[in-house]
Amino acid sequence: MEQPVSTGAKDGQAPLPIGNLVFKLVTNLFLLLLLVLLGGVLGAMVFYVRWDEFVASILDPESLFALKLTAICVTASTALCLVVGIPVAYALSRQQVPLGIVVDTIIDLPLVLPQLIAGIALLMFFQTSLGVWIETHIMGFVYRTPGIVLAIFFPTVSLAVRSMKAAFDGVDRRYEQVARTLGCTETQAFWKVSLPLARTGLVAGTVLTWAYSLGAFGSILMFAGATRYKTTVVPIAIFLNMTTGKITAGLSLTIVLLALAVISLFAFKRLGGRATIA
Amino acid sequence: MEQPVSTGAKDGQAPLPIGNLVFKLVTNLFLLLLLVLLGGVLGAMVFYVRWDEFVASILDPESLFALKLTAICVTASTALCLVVGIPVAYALSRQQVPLGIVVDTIIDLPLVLPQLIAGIALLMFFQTSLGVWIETHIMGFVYRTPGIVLAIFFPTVSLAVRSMKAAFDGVDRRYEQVARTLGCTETQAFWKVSLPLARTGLVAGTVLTWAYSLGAFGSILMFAGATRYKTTVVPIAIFLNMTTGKITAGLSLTIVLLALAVISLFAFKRLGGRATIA
Amino acid sequence: MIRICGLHKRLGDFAVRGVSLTIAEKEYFVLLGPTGAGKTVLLECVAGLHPVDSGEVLINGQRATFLPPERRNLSYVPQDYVLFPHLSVFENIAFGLRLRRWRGADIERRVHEVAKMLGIDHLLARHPATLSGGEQQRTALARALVTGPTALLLDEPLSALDENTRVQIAAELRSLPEKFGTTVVHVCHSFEEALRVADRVAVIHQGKLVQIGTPDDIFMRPNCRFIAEFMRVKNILPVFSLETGESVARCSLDSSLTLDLPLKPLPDLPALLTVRPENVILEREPSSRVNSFRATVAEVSPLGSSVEIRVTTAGGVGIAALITRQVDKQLSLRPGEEVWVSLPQDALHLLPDRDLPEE
Amino acid sequence: MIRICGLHKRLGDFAVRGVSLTIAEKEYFVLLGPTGAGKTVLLECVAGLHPVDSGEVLINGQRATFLPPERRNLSYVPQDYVLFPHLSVFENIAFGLRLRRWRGADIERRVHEVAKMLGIDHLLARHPATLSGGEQQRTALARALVTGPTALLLDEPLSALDENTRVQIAAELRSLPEKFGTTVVHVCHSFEEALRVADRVAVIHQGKLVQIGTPDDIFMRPNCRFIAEFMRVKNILPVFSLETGESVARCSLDSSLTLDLPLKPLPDLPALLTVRPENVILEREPSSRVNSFRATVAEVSPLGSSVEIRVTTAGGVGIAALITRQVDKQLSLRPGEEVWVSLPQDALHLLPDRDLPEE
Repeated sequence: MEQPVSTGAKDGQAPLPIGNLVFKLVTNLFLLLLLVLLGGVLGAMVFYVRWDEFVASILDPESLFALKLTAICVTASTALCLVVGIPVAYALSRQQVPLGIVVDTIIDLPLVLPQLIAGIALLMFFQTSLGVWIETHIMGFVYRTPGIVLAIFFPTVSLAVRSMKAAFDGVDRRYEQVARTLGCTETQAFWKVSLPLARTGLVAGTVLTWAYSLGAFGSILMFAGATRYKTTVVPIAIFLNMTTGKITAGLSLTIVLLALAVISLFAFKRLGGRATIA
Repeated sequence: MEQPVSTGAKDGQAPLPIGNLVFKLVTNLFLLLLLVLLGGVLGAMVFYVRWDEFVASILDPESLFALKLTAICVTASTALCLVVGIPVAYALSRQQVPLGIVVDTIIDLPLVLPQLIAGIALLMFFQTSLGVWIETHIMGFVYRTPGIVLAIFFPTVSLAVRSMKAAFDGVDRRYEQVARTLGCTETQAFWKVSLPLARTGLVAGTVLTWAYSLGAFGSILMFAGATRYKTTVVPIAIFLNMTTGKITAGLSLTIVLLALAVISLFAFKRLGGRATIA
Repeated sequence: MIRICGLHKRLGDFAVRGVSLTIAEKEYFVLLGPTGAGKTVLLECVAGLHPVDSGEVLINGQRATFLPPERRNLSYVPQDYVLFPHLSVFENIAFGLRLRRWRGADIERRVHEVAKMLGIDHLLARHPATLSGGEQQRTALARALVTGPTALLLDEPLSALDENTRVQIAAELRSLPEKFGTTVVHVCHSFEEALRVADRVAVIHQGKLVQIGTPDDIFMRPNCRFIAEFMRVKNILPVFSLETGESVARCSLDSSLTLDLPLKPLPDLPALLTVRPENVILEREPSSRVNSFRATVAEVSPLGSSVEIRVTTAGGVGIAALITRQVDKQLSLRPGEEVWVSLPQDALHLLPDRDLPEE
Repeated sequence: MIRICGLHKRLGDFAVRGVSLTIAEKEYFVLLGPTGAGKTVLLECVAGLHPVDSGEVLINGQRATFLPPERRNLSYVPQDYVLFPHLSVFENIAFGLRLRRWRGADIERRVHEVAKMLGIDHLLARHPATLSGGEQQRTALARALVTGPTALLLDEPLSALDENTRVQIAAELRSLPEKFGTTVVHVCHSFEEALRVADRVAVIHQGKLVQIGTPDDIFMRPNCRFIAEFMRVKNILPVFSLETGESVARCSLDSSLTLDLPLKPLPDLPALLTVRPENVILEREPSSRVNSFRATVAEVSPLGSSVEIRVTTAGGVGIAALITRQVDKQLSLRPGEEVWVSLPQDALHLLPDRDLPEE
């Protein structure tokens, strides 16, 4: 049997061993580095534009149009995400879906794919005979406002489903089971128990979905195009401004988007929201 | 006190009440609808291009260049994500970070922001005096290959951190605590216990990061530009092809990206990977 | 009355394999078994929370096998109560009444009535998160009882409570059939808990019904080795020979040790003799008791309020006795010393030597 | 030897508030307390897993307060063992030796030696996931013991085991100090478990040390109401008056009931008299015992292997007695009947009437 390890710290004032200190330092250094990189590079943007320039840029009719169009399209898309997302999230949370891994892969695909591809896929679809039929008989999408909503909805709905599924996952099934034995039908258990208990999580998910919708760019670029005063939601307007040399106007709108994203993401986290890809 | 509810099912062959059936049907109908929308619209793309056209398009020197450049840049970015992601994920998983919600918001920001903005932020940063100094004294980034790697890394590292943090979160702290009492320093506990136990999750996270890197578009477009035979990674090549009317070439590369994304996402899920924004 | 016929259900790692039993009206019925025995699955199948694989469930004579839970009129109280956190105690209790579209005044009256009977009428305005464990359990019981269910299904109702509250709630549970006129089906894994509350007990093991009977049946007259061990009968002794005498039956454990038993139908050999350690009498001097013999003390282990003494007979049979500290102090036995052991006739029980009853 | 001086530590909802105690070499020391008492936090502070808020930890006379866990040479075994799932049983046990850069042959020899002493040498090639609970616990003990630690820190080592394995492992734990020459610090919440294994017990409540002593001290001579209740002394009776006689002390519970006690220093009033229910003797006829008096049976509750009888004296003092089923059958007491109660002198204990000892 060995002797108790004598630590050379006979005065009892043992310092934290250097090795442990170094390890902590290194991991936290990387963390700090990443925060400086992300926070610094993004945060610095606020300083590239003077306040009066910023105000003037935002009050420009083109910018105002972009902001108004974005507000309308993003809100419409988010509403659509809620309508589709809540029942889908509940179904995924509460049942064993056959071929679950395939279903999950399809649902999460738009989160991993470039939005560009979502836009191309939509564009191509509306050139098939089914697509053309929908265009002529139901509603015009390509290069139109409903097309923007669809182009936002398509890559965003996955995030809505994931964050709302997390909200329902957070509600123990047994609340519903007890409600059932007390006399609830499945529908009543959903409305009286699951929905109220998941509420905060659903609100957080809506905020996240809304914030993510603001950033849709590739899909709109491809499916709705970049036509001034027609499809210029904020990201498209930024793209047009930057590529045509109107840097101040582009940066001003960028700052608006950045601020909205920061606020929404912070709110999402404060509300205890979660979104898990798994 | 009430009588036991008599159910009108006196022969004992009570059907599942209609209400419960309808509820199940509705939620699953929405699920089916979403799967058809996402799977159908994305999957249909495989049918727009004939096999011989596809092969010819891919073997075109421009496409081959794009694939090669993408392979190099995405691998470099993923490697960088691993180097930064593992220590950061470990630090976030194992310590109480002061102002945690702020740190978390900064780290997740690139996931919510349009990649466009990441690219603009990088572009603007390299026009500051610090950026110019880096350009001239360390390495040239803007409109160059290292710039592509940076433009991929910037919006991707968040996903790497999130998926790897989930991997470390899955390893109970007490494995490390026991290892410490058995004689491990913090560093040894990391290498001998945490890392081997988190391995599968880290591999899954790497696969997801790699797949997400493939899709970087907005940031490259802004920061590295769309210059033929210079910055044409696959998404940029797709964009150029589609906007210059080379639809078949664009679709062929799109199909490659789609296939890689599906395979990677499926592998991520099979490995039991997770990535949680919370 | 609840009747379960040949019920089969597999659910993950747990399974119920062909259980049949009948629970009488206003009976306090305990489903007892070790962790993983499948008793909770059985309870949840009765509640209608899972479709059964095969078999039938009858409630008050009507076939309920395919009824959804909301049509069975059975109230289910899970282990940790799952009170609705977004509702007050009052609204939790009123939940079932609102679903039944009772009028507001009637709900008010009925909730207060039940809350009063369970001693929680002062808590009605509170929210569940602010209640103690015992108060939460009483609220869950009130919520379950308020609609006058055919039966109350309780899953481990005492396991989340501290010891003092547990004793108190156990007594309250025991009085429910009488107080509310309801049948109670109570799942638990502790035989002490079962003995304290049950009219009848069914022991479940590996998804099967092993023994059913009164607490005394199970406790004193196990029907197989599993039950004997589960009930912590520490002395489960292989029988060497059995014969029926004139007024007593005689059972030999080895060539030198023969015991008298009351004259009852005897099992076939191989058989086991059981005697609970607390029924074994130890004395310093020989006495006139029946079934008395000499043995050597092998081990003395203090176990808190009692002391376990292990003795060995001349023939090598090991017997455990549980005596109080008081008796231990009087006897002050040490390993190696001699002691007189007697086994009272009515504490002896014979059973077939088998792990579980045959199918 | 481990010495803890004025240790303070707050960790979430748990806290240790100024605990000081000394654990001797090769002692089997139990930290006992209800859930949430802070005993695990205390253990983990000794192991070095959390920095302390204030106070000192000394190991073998050396100040270890700020030493990282790997320099303390204490082995920690958590409640659910946390065996390394990516390593075989052999490699789990060898883990500490490899860190100490032992040679391969020495590791081989030492691992086999320790595994043999714990009876798991046939399992060395297996992976932890394939082991039973008891085998996992033995592997965890082997891994902890193989490096010859100053002390073994066990957090609830029996709580994840089934009852039969628990008894067996408890006996093995008890033998560790002798077999391996190590000090053992064992955290648990069950006083029965503590009594079974401990040389000495420290009872922790709300982060503070309430009483420290041998199992007998704690069990028979609680120093406050909390300990008495925690040890399930059911009879905690307020004392009316106390006086010192010539050969005995006399303690009155009311004007009609006076008891004789051994002559020892008496506490000041207000005081409490405790007597464990299993030490209360009940008889049908008056006897020559001391402290014998008449009472009326109030309640008879069968509790499995024993029966609790509650009686009330003429003056209205309620006393609980715990008797075996055998004795119960002989007495066959029914509520309302008269019974003679005697309280043996050495079962009586006086303590100050306080919830907890003063600071």
